[in-house]
Amino acid sequence: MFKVKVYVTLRESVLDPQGKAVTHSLQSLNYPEVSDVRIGKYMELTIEKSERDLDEVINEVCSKLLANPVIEDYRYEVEECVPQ
Amino acid sequence: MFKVKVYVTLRESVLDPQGKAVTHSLQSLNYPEVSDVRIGKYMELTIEKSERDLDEVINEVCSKLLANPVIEDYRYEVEECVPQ
Amino acid sequence: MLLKHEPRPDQVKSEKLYQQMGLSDEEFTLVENILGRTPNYTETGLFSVMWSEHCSYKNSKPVLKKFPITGEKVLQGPGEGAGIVDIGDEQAVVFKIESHNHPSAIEPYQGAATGVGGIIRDIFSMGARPIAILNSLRFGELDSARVRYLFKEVVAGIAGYGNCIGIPTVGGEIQFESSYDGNPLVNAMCVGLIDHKDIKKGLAQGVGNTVMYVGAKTGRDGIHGATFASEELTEQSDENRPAVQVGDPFMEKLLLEACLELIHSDALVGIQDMGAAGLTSSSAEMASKAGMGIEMNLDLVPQRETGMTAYEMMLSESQERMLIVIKKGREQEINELFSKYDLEAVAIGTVTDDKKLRLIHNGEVVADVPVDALAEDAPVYHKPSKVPAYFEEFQAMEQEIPQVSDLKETLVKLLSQPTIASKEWVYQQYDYMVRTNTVVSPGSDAAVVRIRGTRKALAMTTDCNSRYVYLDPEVGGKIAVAEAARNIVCSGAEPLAITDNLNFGNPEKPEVFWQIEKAADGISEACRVLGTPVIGGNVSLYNETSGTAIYPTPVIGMVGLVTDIDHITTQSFKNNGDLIYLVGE
Amino acid sequence: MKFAVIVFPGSNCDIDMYHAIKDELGEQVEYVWHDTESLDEFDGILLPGGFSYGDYLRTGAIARFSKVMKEVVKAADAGKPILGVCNGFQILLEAGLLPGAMRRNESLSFICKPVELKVVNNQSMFSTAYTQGETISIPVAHGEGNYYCDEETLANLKANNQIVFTYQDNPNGSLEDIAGIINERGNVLGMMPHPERAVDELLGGADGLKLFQSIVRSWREANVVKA
Ligand SMILES: Nc1ncnc2c1ncn2[C@@H]1O[C@H](COP(=O)(O)OP(=O)(O)O)[C@@H](O)[C@H]1O
Repeated sequence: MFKVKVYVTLRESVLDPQGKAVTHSLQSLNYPEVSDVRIGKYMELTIEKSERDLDEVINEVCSKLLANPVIEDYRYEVEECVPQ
Repeated sequence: MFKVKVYVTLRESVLDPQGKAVTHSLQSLNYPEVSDVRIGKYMELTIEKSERDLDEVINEVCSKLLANPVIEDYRYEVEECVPQ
Repeated sequence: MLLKHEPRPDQVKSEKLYQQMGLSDEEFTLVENILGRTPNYTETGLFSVMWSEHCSYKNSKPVLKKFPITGEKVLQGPGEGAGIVDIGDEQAVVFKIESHNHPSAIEPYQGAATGVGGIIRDIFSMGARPIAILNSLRFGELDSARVRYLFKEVVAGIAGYGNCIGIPTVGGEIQFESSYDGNPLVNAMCVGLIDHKDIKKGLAQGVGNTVMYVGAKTGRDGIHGATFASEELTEQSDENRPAVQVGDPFMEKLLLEACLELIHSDALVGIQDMGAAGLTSSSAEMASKAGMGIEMNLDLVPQRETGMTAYEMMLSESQERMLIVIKKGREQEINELFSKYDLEAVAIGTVTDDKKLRLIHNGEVVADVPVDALAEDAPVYHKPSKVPAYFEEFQAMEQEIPQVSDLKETLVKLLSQPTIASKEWVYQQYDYMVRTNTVVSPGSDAAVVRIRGTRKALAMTTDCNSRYVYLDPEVGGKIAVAEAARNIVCSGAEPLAITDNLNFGNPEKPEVFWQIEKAADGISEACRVLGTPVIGGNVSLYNETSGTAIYPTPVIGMVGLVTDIDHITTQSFKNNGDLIYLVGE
Repeated sequence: MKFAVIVFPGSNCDIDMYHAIKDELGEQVEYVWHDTESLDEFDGILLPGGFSYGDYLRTGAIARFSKVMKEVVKAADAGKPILGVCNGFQILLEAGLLPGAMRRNESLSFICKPVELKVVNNQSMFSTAYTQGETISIPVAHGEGNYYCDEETLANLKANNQIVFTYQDNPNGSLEDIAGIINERGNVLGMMPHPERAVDELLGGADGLKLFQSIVRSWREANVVKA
């Protein structure tokens, strides 16, 4: 069994309305040192061992569904879990 | 200048309707090996050096605004950036 | 995994564990007498929730008795999920209001969202198609950051749920007043439409019939927090912390469509929402109302978390679940119906004729109690009542008529009060148009929703001026009903009936109980005079922060019938040169 | 002309779309469930608004994998008119039938109100009943209508006259005030405002009706030519 952590972020060139709003409100909450916030998604997938290649599965799943390639990038990390 | 990565996740026992819907959809898309998906937030903060203690600032910002302590947990990582 | 050591019956008694569940010493003794033995931990839990004010109305029953509840057009008064009123042509309107005050104070977005979800289930569990949502909100003054946060999140939560499920949020009201600082009020009302022949009740009839569970899986969300503090145990305490309920409007949309299809199946015997006290109240009430019993195998209950105890499953308030009773042998067909909507229907029990609620878990009987004891036999309290000092003081005061020197300045000042100012910021976040029947949108008096395929329409509103109620609960109660009726009439409709939400402080304080009684007197009289019976409602007591009660807030939800859409009128001035009349005193 | 209204789990403007076609436009229309395997019998396909799959993950992301979407793509390739409104637009973007992507509204809040649109292309099969540059009032109701595409795509949209409607007073922050676009071939329209909610004066206006009339008109013309 694998625990896969997937990070989905908006492309650099895409304006992030939510990040902008959060930055703004942090500054008005008196945290002027926070100069920028970008908001993305963090997903934890539990994937069982199968015949398919793990990286292939993850890449397919990410590019088909978890991220929208028009505006988002993704990366991931894999941890193998030993069942108890 | 610091780059801070914040991970916000739903608490274990809190229902994650998004994760559930995504799991379901992946299974019907013929990825039966993906047995569970939990969806959280991933944020990248740019924080300038200031007189305040960095960890204190991050913890305040996270617990006040970035995460909802009633249903979410957060953790973070700090990277120092050398300005070019 | 460590097994949990649930306290033994003698420990529940000797360590008074029932107190943390909310039962008093007298109530526990009463339970012992009814059972003829000491209840075990799970059984104590069943009684504690069923005998809570929320489920039993033990403190408010004597007050609710005052309300006129009958009328020529009333097809269903208080006692079911929602009341029903005839509107002709074999059609009827179904409506009810419900509070979600305390959950919203803790987690405003989810608290408000699940409040909306809950009231919608009350409507479609009667077999009705929900056609509109309204709300009534109270917050402290907006100069506090916490209040602004609550306000913003509550509105977002109502929008989030209602918009997603696709029922228009067509009206409501908001008041800002410092007595609500720590205790906001979030009341949601839902209105539905039904054909007489489709009216369904929560009855578990027919020995041997199958009890099925549909909708979301059961988790540990919403279980009464206090009980955990007293639990003996284990390495998993942390995992066992009660969790805030999170709404899943998508799941509820599927559940709604599936249930409305189910209503037309002759396999269906009874249906009820798992709302407050979840599986416990739905099973006990359905059995009790039908004069039957229910046996359930909890191992079959769909569970979201591992290692749940019987106690946890029975007390969970996970959202988006329904309990249905169907004719024996028709399970397959019901399964197919639900699977079309990606939902599972699971047979978890059967109807019995012994009038008992019997629960099996891991092959053992873990509870065996009379259903009527749970659903009917909660003690009723006649709380002492006392005229508050403030009231006598105010009554003794001279009348004072404020002098207005600068009309324009006063008008501008009034209009800039958040309570009076435009609420566009709020209702723009609600999809008030979906289903394309909203003839009068938020921003006028009552909202008006047409009934497609007829010339008819329904007008609806929520109202209460809690300051008036505070100053004189009886007069204030009348004013609330009268204001609602004026709103309905001004939109071109005739008032039909009301639903009410009695939001008050701690009823154990005689002054608060006096407010409740007097407000109910006022509401009752106004309803008699106007011919608008009370067809259902909700009671929310203990709304206090650090010992101070909120203003007494009996919110009135009223629905009226427009017999011809040509009669609909709106608030705005129409043409240059039209005459303006002032009607009334 | 016979229309299909596709119903995804979580669609909620399907009924509005259905009644607009049946009661106000007076054409044939049927609900079509998301797992339907053929749309051959339909002349026009309508993807209604709502919250398919709860809008979970991203709007339209899960719905675009529904079985019926293969058929929608086939219908698009066959040149049938396809209209996606609100969530329908979002699904068309996710499915790649239209270019670009949706972000959350700039205000981060859901917004429901009538807005004014400018008809910037009245040559499309969805807009011939309007006059060029006409201002019409159509309601919006969405939380994610902030349209985005990269510069190259935008240049293409403009060069091919693919922008059909723009906002007069942008409610969501969309790029270049874009409210609705068509594909290059011109038979797929996606728009955030809800024309099906603007077909009856009783409910506040009927400016949306002409959009549906345009579709029927162009379909009739094509069929008359064929016949
Ligand atoms: N303030 C009230 N006025 C009139 N009826 C009420 C009031 N409060 C509760 N009721 C009625 O008492 C009945 C019992 O409520 P219950 O079944 O416990 O509903 P719920 O679980 O939705 O609160 C309901 O039919 C409800 O309409």
